[in-house]
Amino acid sequence: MFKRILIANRGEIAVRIIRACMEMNIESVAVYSTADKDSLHVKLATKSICIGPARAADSYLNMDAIITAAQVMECDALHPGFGFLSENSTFVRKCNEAGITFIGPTADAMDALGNKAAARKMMMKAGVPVVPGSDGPVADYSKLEKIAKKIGYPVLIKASAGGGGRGMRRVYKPEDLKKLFDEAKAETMACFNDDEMYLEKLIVNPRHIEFQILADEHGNVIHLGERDCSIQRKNQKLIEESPCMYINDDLRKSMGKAAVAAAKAANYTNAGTVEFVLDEKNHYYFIEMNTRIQVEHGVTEAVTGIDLIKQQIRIAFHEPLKTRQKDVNIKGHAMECRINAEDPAKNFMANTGKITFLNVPGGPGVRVDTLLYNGYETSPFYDSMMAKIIVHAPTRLETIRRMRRALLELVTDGIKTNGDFDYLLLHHPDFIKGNYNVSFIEEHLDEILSWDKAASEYPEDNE
Amino acid sequence: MFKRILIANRGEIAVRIIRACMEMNIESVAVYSTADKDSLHVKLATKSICIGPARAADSYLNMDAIITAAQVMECDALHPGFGFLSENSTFVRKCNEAGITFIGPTADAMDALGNKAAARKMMMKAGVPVVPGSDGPVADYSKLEKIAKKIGYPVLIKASAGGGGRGMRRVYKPEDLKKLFDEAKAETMACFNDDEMYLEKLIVNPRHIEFQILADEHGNVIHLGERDCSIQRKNQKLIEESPCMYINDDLRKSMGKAAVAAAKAANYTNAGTVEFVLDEKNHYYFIEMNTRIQVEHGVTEAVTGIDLIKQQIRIAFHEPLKTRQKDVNIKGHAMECRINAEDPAKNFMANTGKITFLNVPGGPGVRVDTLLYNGYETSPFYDSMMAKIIVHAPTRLETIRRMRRALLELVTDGIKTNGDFDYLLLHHPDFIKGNYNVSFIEEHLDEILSWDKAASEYPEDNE
Amino acid sequence: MELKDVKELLKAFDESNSSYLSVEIDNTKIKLKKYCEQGPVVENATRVVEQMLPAHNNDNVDNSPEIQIDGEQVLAPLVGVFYAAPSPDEDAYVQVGDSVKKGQVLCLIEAMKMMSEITAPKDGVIKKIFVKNQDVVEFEQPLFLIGD
Amino acid sequence: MELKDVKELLKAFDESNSSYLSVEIDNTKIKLKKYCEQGPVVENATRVVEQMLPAHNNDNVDNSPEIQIDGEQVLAPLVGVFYAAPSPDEDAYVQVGDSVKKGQVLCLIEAMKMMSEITAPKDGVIKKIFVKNQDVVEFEQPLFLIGD
Repeated sequence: MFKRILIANRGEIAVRIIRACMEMNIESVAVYSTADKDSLHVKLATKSICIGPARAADSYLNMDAIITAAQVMECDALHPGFGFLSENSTFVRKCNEAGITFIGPTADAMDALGNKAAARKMMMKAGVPVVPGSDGPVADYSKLEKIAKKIGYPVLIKASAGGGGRGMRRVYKPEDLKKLFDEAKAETMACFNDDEMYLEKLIVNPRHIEFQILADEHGNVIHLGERDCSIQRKNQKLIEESPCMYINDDLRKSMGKAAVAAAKAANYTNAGTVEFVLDEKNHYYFIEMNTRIQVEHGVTEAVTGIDLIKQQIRIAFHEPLKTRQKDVNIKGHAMECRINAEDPAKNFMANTGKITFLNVPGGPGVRVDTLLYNGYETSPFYDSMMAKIIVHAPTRLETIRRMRRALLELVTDGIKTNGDFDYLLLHHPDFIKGNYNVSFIEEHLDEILSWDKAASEYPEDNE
Repeated sequence: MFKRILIANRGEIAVRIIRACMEMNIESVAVYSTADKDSLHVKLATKSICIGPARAADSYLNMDAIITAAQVMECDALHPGFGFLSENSTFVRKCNEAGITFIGPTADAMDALGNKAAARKMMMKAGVPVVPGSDGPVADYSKLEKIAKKIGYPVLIKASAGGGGRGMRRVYKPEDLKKLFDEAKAETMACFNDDEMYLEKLIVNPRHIEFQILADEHGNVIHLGERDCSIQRKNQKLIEESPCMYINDDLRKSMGKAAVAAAKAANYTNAGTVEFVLDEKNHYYFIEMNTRIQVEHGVTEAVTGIDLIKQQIRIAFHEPLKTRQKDVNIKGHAMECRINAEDPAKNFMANTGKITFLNVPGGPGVRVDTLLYNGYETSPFYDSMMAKIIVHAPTRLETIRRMRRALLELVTDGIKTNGDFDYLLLHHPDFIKGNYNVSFIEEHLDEILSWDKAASEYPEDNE
Repeated sequence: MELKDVKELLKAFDESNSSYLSVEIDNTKIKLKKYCEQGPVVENATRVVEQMLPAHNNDNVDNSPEIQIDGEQVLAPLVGVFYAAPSPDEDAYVQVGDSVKKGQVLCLIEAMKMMSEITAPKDGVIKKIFVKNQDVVEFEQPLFLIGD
Repeated sequence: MELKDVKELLKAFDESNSSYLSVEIDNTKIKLKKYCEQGPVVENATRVVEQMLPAHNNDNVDNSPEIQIDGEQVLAPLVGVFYAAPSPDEDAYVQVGDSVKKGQVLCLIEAMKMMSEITAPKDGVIKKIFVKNQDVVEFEQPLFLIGD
């Protein structure tokens, strides 16, 4: 096994990886910027080394500094976490050149999946459903009409040169197609002096469903079930759960098979995530594959009992997967709330502060991954995610109730978080019924915020 | 379901029960002594009420005050936790008279199992193995010799009137029996003016194995596997784990069947624990049945996924068990370390203090049940158990490593605990091999303490 | 050393990164310390709970009446229900302004269907009654204030 | 000392960040204390780790040399390996006591097989060298102290 792993990240994911190293008797080396001198990952790692100033571009994104650190600290492997350099194939190649094992997929797999057009073609070839479309520019209207009829309405007209919604039109009825196509074409010509147009199917308010993949270097690829990540605000996931209660066993099998096919098509190795959109009629379409561990991996760990970080390390050490697809059992239900230092009342504005009192939820079925400790001063330089609360229980309803209980126990004096907002969201009838898609937060934000206001106006006890 | 439950306890078990209530949408009422005004269970409960002064006899053992509190707070049920009044049948009867459901077994079952001689007879009748013995006084030597031969050496000679080891002799060889019998008889006559003698089999350095039972009011009784609680210091359990790696499936089945038979013999309902001793040849003998939830119940919750406190509440509400014996699956391995405010270097002397910095272990597979929070001042009036760290992992070795990791993360500035001692114990070769019995701590205490001393002499960083 | 020297030192100490300073010059001893122990932050533990859920307030029981300095508080000797009068049809034992004698019954507390009489610990005047008829009272909850 | 002096001191203490003040001037003793926020307890987070596991110390890197007041520190501008001399066979660029000119090479730092020359920021005398040849140096780790 590896002797010493450098963790090229910070925050709770760095702590998460260090914990896995501790449990595998592998030494860990934390890297940190001058702003992170007192961070938890620095305190928990076997060794630590400062790699640059606060600005991420000069520290956590500084490839040379990180690889130098790995070399001088005599690390034989490097875990990139998520964000920062985790999906940078140039960095992977630099690690390889330096003789340091990058814990993740190959640079080639990363490149193949990073180019969306190329990935789309690869998936079509592998029989993985992608959002139906014209697969190339459509010059004349009659061809467009035919394609629209074939893929079915509603459709989305897009301009090759488009951007910011320019040259884009949503078409719900065949009779509107001609008019909207002409409009879009004129607009894109006016804006970009180019009128090359595409067509694809418009997926209305889909669910965001992703499948966790594990692939070793010996040809074994398995999936660990799905996560429903539809609770998003401005494309930022807030709450994730597994399993998705709207996916039955047949659909799960079909999507899981597609996810495995996607990974195989890209010669993928290590942990990865295949993202799909799922429409109301249970049609699913490949969107992209994330070539790294994800924030919400703990949800899958809870229901499968499989430690994904340890699996990543073992795969990178060329070990074959010990778990076969038939051995993967989804047990109970798990949910994650991301606790961000954001004030929902102030349009989720980020804030920083010194943690003067911290109470971390405990008890059965509750896992907390956090970078916080008592007295810690949060940093304005990096991500606002402070903690992840992951709960696990036999049923979805028990999971929701357990999460509410955990959120009630959470106290982070010194910073404002979205914890109370999440608590209220977990009382929304549609959420409780599982009746939601990616537009849920947008549609219900004001409603939930009004509850929050009402709750905070409730007279407090005299203290 | 119950509307409001009074928790007749304090500390982490009160917090544990309040958490279950929160997750079941049941209101909780905390009772507290004047010394516990700022305790966590008071802060987390829906309502709270002071029932008396610091001395437990006047508060947590004050039946009238507790039942009055339950009545005036309009509770329909009461959970006793463990310790205090949890195994007091008079209290159960008083609850019944007051119309408050006692969450636990009936007073009759408690009485039947509380009397050791009666319980022994009951178990023999039910075919549950008990420690073989004379089953009554043995007057003359020839009878004694016959019985000793029958039950097999080594045997234990005991005086009816004995106490503190007086009139007690361990006999390893038949040729010593006469001499030691005469000695013991003379001694007990000299000490107590009585020479009635018993004989039973001497179980040398057994393992302490207990089976968790759930029994509803509809005749369903199941067991949830065993816990090995052999790591004890002066009869106080320190570390518990499940499953016991030395018990194979056949033995587990046999012991589980005996445990269920024991519960049925006593018409037992609710959660309970059947304790056995297990000798080196895998013979097991019933010792007693604990008629309450136990400190170490979380270990069983981890490997079965069954929430025992919620089950207790449902059973008390007359619900039938939904889980059948065949549905009980032991998954992975779990272990608990009890964190006590005791200083191992000073003969485990208890200490109290104000928690100036608390860091609670987190991450995957780690559960912490504690009464501590930042700034809490621990109480000299009650038990020294401050926290339970329960970890769960696929294998026993991973569990041990995860527990070591969790213990490293634990910081409780302000009080001294046995956390470091446990950490070292988890490195003992015999413990790692699972090669231990109830005498483990006694035999290895000095050895482990010497490591601790060596570790603390390691030069610290300049602070 | 003069007072202004001390003030100057204080300022210098402030600006330094030291957390402790001890000086003895001639007959003058000065000790300065920064960062003390954590303050009383414990109140915050249930703040979220209190804000979010009305039901999660300990609203049934008020155990922190304002502190009165002129008189003696009569505390509940046991948990139970407070009765101001011997029976529902009768007048309260005492009212604010009444003079009472040591040993005089002030109220009843019911626990386990038993009534306990609570008596005045001294002669005086009832200055305040902290609880209402049929209130639930905790152990050592203040019931009356008796002044001179 | 007069009362107004005490009041002045109190005000000065209030405005300061100190949490404790003890003064004895002639016959007057004054002690002042504040309850402030939690102190720098963060060091404790890994105390157990540090005590228990030698390997868990950040012992490879010393980033807290004693503070020197008479001179300018030269900090490592990047992470890497420190070389005191241009090659193993040659003498060190500088030694303690050497006079240096602004811009003069003091050492090399190797990162990604590239050597970076670290030069003197000003004229002066090498008062101290904080690291040894081939030491691993962190970003902004002090390397030299240059005095006048």
